[in-house]
Amino acid sequence: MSETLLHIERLALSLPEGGERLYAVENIDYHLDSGEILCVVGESGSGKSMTANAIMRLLPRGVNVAQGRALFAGRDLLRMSEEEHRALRGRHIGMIFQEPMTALNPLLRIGDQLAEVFEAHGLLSTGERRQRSLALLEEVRLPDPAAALRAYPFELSGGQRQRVMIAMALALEPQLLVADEPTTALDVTTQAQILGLIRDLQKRRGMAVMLITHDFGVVAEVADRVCVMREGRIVEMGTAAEVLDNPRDAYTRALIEAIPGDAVAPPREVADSVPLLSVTGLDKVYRTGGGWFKEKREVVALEGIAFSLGRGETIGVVGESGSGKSTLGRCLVGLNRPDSGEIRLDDVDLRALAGRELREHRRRIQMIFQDPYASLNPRTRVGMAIAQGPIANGVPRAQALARARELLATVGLEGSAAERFPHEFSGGQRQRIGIARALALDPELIIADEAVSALDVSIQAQILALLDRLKKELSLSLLFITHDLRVAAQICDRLIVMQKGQIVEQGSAEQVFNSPQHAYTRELLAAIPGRRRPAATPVVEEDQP
Amino acid sequence: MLYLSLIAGRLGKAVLVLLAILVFNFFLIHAAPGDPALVMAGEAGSTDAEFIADLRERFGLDQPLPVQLWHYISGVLTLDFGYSYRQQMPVLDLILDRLPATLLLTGAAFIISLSLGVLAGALAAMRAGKPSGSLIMGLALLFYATPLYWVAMMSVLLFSVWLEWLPAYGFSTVGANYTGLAHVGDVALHLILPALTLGLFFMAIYTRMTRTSMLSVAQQDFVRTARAKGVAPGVIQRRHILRNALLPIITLAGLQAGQMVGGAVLTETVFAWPGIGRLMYDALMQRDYNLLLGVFFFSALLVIVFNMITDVIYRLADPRIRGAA
Amino acid sequence: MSFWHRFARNRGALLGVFILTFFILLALLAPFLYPDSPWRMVQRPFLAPGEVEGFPLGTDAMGRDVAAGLAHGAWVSLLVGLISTLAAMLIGVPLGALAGYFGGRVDDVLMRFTEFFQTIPNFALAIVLVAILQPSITTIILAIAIVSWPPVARLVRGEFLSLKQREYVEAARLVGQGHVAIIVRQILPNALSPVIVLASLMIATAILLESALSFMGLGDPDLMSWGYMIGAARTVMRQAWWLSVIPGVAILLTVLALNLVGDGLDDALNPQLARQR
Amino acid sequence: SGSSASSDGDGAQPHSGGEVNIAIQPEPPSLMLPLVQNNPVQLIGGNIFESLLRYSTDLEPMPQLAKSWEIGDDGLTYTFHLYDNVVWHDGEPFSAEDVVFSVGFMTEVEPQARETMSHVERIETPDANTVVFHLKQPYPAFIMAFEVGSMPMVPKHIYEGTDYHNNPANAHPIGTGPFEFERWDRGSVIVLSKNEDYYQEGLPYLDTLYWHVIPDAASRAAAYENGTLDVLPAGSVENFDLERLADLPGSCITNQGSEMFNPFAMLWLNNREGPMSDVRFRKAVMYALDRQFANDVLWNGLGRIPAGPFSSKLPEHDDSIEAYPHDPEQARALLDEMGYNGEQIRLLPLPYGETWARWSEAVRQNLEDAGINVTTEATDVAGWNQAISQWDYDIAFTYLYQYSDPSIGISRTYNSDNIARGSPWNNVEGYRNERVDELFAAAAVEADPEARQQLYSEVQQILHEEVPLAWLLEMPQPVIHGCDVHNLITTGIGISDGFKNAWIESGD
Ligand SMILES: Nc1ncnc2c1ncn2[C@@H]1O[C@H](COP(=O)(O)OP(=O)(O)OP(=O)(O)O)[C@@H](O)[C@H]1O
Ligand SMILES: Nc1ncnc2c1ncn2[C@@H]1O[C@H](COP(=O)(O)OP(=O)(O)OP(=O)(O)O)[C@@H](O)[C@H]1O
Ligand SMILES: [Mg+2]
Ligand SMILES: [Mg+2]
Repeated sequence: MSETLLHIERLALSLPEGGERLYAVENIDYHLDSGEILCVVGESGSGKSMTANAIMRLLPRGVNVAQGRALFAGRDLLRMSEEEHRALRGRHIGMIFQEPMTALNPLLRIGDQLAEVFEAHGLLSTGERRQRSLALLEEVRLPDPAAALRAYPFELSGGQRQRVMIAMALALEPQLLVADEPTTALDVTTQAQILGLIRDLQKRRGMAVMLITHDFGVVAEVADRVCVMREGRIVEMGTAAEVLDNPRDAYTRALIEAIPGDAVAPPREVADSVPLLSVTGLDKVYRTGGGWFKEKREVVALEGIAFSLGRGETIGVVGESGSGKSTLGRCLVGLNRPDSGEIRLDDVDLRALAGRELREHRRRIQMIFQDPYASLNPRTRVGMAIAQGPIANGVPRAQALARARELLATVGLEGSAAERFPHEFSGGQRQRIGIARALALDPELIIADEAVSALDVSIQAQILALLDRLKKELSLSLLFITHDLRVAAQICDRLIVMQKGQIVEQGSAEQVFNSPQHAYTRELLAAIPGRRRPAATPVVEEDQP
Repeated sequence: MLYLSLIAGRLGKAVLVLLAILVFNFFLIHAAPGDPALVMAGEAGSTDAEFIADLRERFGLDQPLPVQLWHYISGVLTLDFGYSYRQQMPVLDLILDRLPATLLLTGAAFIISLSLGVLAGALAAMRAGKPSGSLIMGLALLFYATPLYWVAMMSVLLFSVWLEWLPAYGFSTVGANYTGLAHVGDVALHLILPALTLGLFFMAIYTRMTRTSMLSVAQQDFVRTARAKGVAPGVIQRRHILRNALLPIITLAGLQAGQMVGGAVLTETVFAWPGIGRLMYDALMQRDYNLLLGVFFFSALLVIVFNMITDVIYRLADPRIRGAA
Repeated sequence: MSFWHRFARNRGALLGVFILTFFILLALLAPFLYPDSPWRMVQRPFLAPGEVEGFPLGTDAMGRDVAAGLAHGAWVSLLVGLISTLAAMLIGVPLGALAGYFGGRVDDVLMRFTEFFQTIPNFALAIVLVAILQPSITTIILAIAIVSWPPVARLVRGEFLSLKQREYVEAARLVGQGHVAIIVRQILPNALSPVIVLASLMIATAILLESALSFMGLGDPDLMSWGYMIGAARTVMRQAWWLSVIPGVAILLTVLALNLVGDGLDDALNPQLARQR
Repeated sequence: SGSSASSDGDGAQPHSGGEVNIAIQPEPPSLMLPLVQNNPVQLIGGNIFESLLRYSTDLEPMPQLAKSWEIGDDGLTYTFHLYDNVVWHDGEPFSAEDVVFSVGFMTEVEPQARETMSHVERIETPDANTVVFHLKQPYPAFIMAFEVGSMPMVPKHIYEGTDYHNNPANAHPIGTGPFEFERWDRGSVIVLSKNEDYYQEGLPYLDTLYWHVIPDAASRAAAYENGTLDVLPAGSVENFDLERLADLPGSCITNQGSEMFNPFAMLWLNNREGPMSDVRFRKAVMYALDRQFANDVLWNGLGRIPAGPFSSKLPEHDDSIEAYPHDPEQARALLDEMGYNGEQIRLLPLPYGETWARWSEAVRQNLEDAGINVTTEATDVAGWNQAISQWDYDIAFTYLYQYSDPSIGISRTYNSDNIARGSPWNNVEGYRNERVDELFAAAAVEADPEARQQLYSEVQQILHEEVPLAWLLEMPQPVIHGCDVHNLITTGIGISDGFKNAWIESGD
């Protein structure tokens, strides 16, 4: 089985002038055998995608091959003519891209885009192409494949699109499949299906798979061999068991340590029995369209939501994509208006307030946003971004700016950071800035909507630790929205599980994890990747703060 | 069905907008100094004040403005656009007489500019960074920056006076009395210069837009997908990039097709093209209120119609919007 | 990489800046280079460029110095271009911003209003306005501004529609910033780059529009502009081609320069290029 | 080429057939000459309509519908004998009744005719082909009143008892002229075709006239140049283009045919207000103007600089009057003397194309050189008419037809009883001088030529001294045409008299 299919030798890719480093990747050496799954892991920006792109000859403008070879079945992919390479692409090497939402042409039907693979290589007749396409869609288990052929990409969900991408990559049964984070955008249940599918096909067809991911759960689940990258270099490489259980490199160890485990935080005593926030009967229906040519569409995002949150308590809200988690958070901070229900902060009904009073109380609840890139204005200096809140609430400018520096220090950034623009920070640093901004108004409750899901594991861990510390120091309450159950397990006292706008289960974290009551909760838990690999668990447990 | 309800809805709004435009324009042009009676008297070269007063009375210009407005609007509501003071003919007849020429001219210019512009823009995008690509963009800039009437004058000089290939002006050969195909050919020959002149500026705009749009679409993920599938570069340009790049151009084109009617004033003047652009200019200069309002009404109507057509085309071109409908 | 660095790397944009600077200097120095009125009839009419010393660009149909006209005309043409564009921005940006930011009924009303101006063919509207208000530099600028703001409003509205959904805008709302602060501090700076590119194009269109108005006899009769020169030269094009070509080339170069600068700005302000990590 | 070859005696024989293409601008509002008398209508209308007389380039009356006429010795009766075989274009016979009706028609619709006919006591028609006008007192200019533009004949059988302005026949005018209305493609062309039943044997020669509507002067020039057009009436092309077009091979230019109209360019000076109310200022304006430059540069040297208010083409012109020379020094001295304090003077150009625009620029420069501060107020035609008729101007360009007699074309500009707001063609400068009023009134009805001349000479001297307005130029009316078009201009109204005698050499 182990016939070397792809051999990468001393590959170096140069970055354009003024980049953060000279080479995107340097000295990359590895091989990939038929029928094997190689997982490439590493922090963001370490050059995982670039390596894949080099093989596909899809490097962005300005990034060039500086040296090295990539031998595919003995021929150098990097130096053959464009025509020769094009003949390989799609036919012998397939690729699945990171972002399923945009990787399909919005104006062409799925069927046409699938058929194009055959057309590009001059294979089959029109009718046969159609049939093959249909068969492929069946193979990736798309519900109602015949309809899907006629659909446009926007008519499919993210998971369905990703499956179309996979079908496309597999259409000509390539010998090598390059999959660049094929599941990042998907929720756990869908992710599990897709991974299963890839592994299944790989086994059946004996193809080689290069799977790029930053999720160690995924690695644990599917990898034969693992390649760990950092800052453009390979720091460690070996079989999955070797790397995961016995990491040799310090960085690998750090990565693995940072994986949140299944372990549940010990229940804490909530001293204050009077809840800080209590929500009853919250409903929210989104009504879109209407008007001259749009049909009205209604989405029930929240229905009869009721829970309460004590002082200093952390509640996790979990549930699949679209279950209403964000809507709940947004209703609480007032970014959305619920249709009915009550939101009480101490004894004040927030929904009954208006104007000055409302603003006075609203600043007691602040929010940390999901995307550290999008939630900071690219043209506002960081210090100002933090100070804007207090200034808007009447604090003198100089004083607000001084406080902003202190807050930056609190979240572990130097005071000089205040003078810089957001793009001069890394993702983790930006998320800290977002936290500082939320703290600037001295809130009592912070709502964190997927605050760590965009970050890679090592940074995720840092932020979680920071939140934990702040929560204790400032006796904050926290509503933590996430779709990553393991993250939730790590820091939450209690969990709320949502499905289709309703709370299907709530209870202490321990209770929900260890004896889930609702079928849906069980389904969610079962879908967590890597859960069934016992070896990883001890490593993680040691690491609990 | 959907299109019908869409169009019906748009029509409802359009009627309101049109009425508002009429009222606005009514006051606008009455704000201009002078009135048709004075202009006509002025042209006659010898008149007395009494004669001018007579004229005003005959035209109903002696009545208070609101009354005149009322008469006008109630006329329009029954599709009576009144009489041209100067030409002593129903406004509707005058406009319908001239409208085909304008539609022909702007239509031809539109098609020329759109097709050539998109073609040139696509070429420029594919050759971006190469000398040929820069050459196309340079030419486009040249067309964009050269005053329209300068191009018009030069082309007349070159093609009509020096080379004698094309007629210098007019809609058809006067006195030739061609019929059938010969007539069509004759008109087509007359159409070439004005349509090219008018189209040139817009062509430059489309060229630029197509190039920008294609270059930005080329960055998108699905193009990368197509390349990964091994699709040939030409097919990628056509099927994936160009198609998506055309969407914003459709919107722009719709807006501009309407605008061309007004932009045709210059071209129609230089080439003595009997269209409504010139009619409008003359009506304005002669303060022929009814006629001017009529022309404004129809050009606004054209803009609205073009926008509606654009909407429908856009809907056909973009399944996402079709789906949303 | 700094904005200027990126801008300066674009050779076309630098050339554009160079040409523009030349014309701006010419405009500013005109009163010193040609202290006499450009309308003064100083030599025999129809002197070809270089025919008589001291008249490098020749004289026009009335024996006026073309070089003096070009210098003084630069001032008027650039002024018309800049001020009318600025005015169009002052109308279009707030309208578009309000429509995009508030959406709903406000948007509906403001967009109807905008459509309203778009349904009257804009060259026609400009002619009517200038004819009504009587031609003068002020009315011409005003008319050009009035006909050119709708695209600005549409563009700004579009930007606002998408930017107001950004998380940093929501964050600003959350910390209690008011509408004005959000519009001005949070959204506007981020919406500006396409607007600036559009503006560079609009300046060019405004110069051309002025010359077209001038051609129609609706220019400011007391001010020498390139548009005026080209319009006046038209009747004598056959006798003296240089009279229309010289100002024509000046307009062409200016428009070219503005476009180059606009493209340069576009690149330099492009967040994708700016956000290279 | 280049020389006048219209009244040709080069031996070529007229022959029938052919077509002529003529430029027309602006597009006439209608062809109903009796109702609308503006320039383009006059240009075309003379082919369709006729009056009793024509006038030679020396302004001698010639037969038209009247084959002969007599004037009583007392100067009170005018008897016209009409051709007896005249029919209207619709076939109805033309008779003396039509003449009487037409006089009534014109006095009703046209102020100038009203003025002229106010001298008439009664009209008699002894028979179908004779008309006799009895005047109240002698009015020597009366014989000049039967030019087609001022007194066209209107078909009584069509217009009697109708609302003249809304008569459907206006769209298809019926006259007695050598050409009939055939077709009008709005915005493009007006077609007239030969009147086969014309009462003068053998006339007209041409089969068809095409009047091309081309709004742009440069395009008209180009169309003439590439042979599409045969005739460019006066004003069709910019003056700057005249020389070039005239110099083309086979191209002729003539300055004849404007004698009857006698266009005369001047500057209205608003006598009521500001510095213009001071005669020294008005004189300073005269000294400041460089009229020679304007004539040479803008009018190709074809015009003539007037000494005073009367065109030198008029017999009544007083040759002893000397023109104000171009003398900026003198102008400045006068301004100093009157104490002109530099206040802004508004200059209103005539919105009739590039020549006038350039002229106003030259005048502004002249005035500024003499130390007068000028701002130009550009307007369109309507705005100009408004400003002039409401007296809202300081200095304004205009031109007026002086016609063939001072009592018709000149006195209206200076008579104080002609001061009335609302018309751009009366005494809009607001000049009042009782003596001038008296002199004009007396001269108009003075039958004795000697006495008449004396009265007119005195008027000219007074006006020359008081400068109620600034006289600019006796304007030329050059017509450019292919030399193969013969007999184009045979009378004092030029092309407006129609193409009755014109013929075209065939074989080109
Ligand atoms: N278009 C580009 N131009 C220049 N440099 C780029 C470009 N894209 C990526 N880089 C740089 O190349 C390096 C490697 O990026 P790459 O996309 O391979 O990272 P990655 O490991 O896939 O990270 P992620 O997990 O975030 O996808 C980074 O330093 C990045 O800044
Ligand atoms: N502005 C909106 N207009 C209409 N529907 C909306 C809007 N925002 C959310 N929805 C719909 O409401 C439902 C709940 O959305 P919400 O964003 O709260 O889900 P979520 O649990 O946060 O999902 P995710 O994990 O993907 O963020 C979804 O079906 C979504 O499509
Ligand atoms: Mg990547
Ligand atoms: Mg969410």
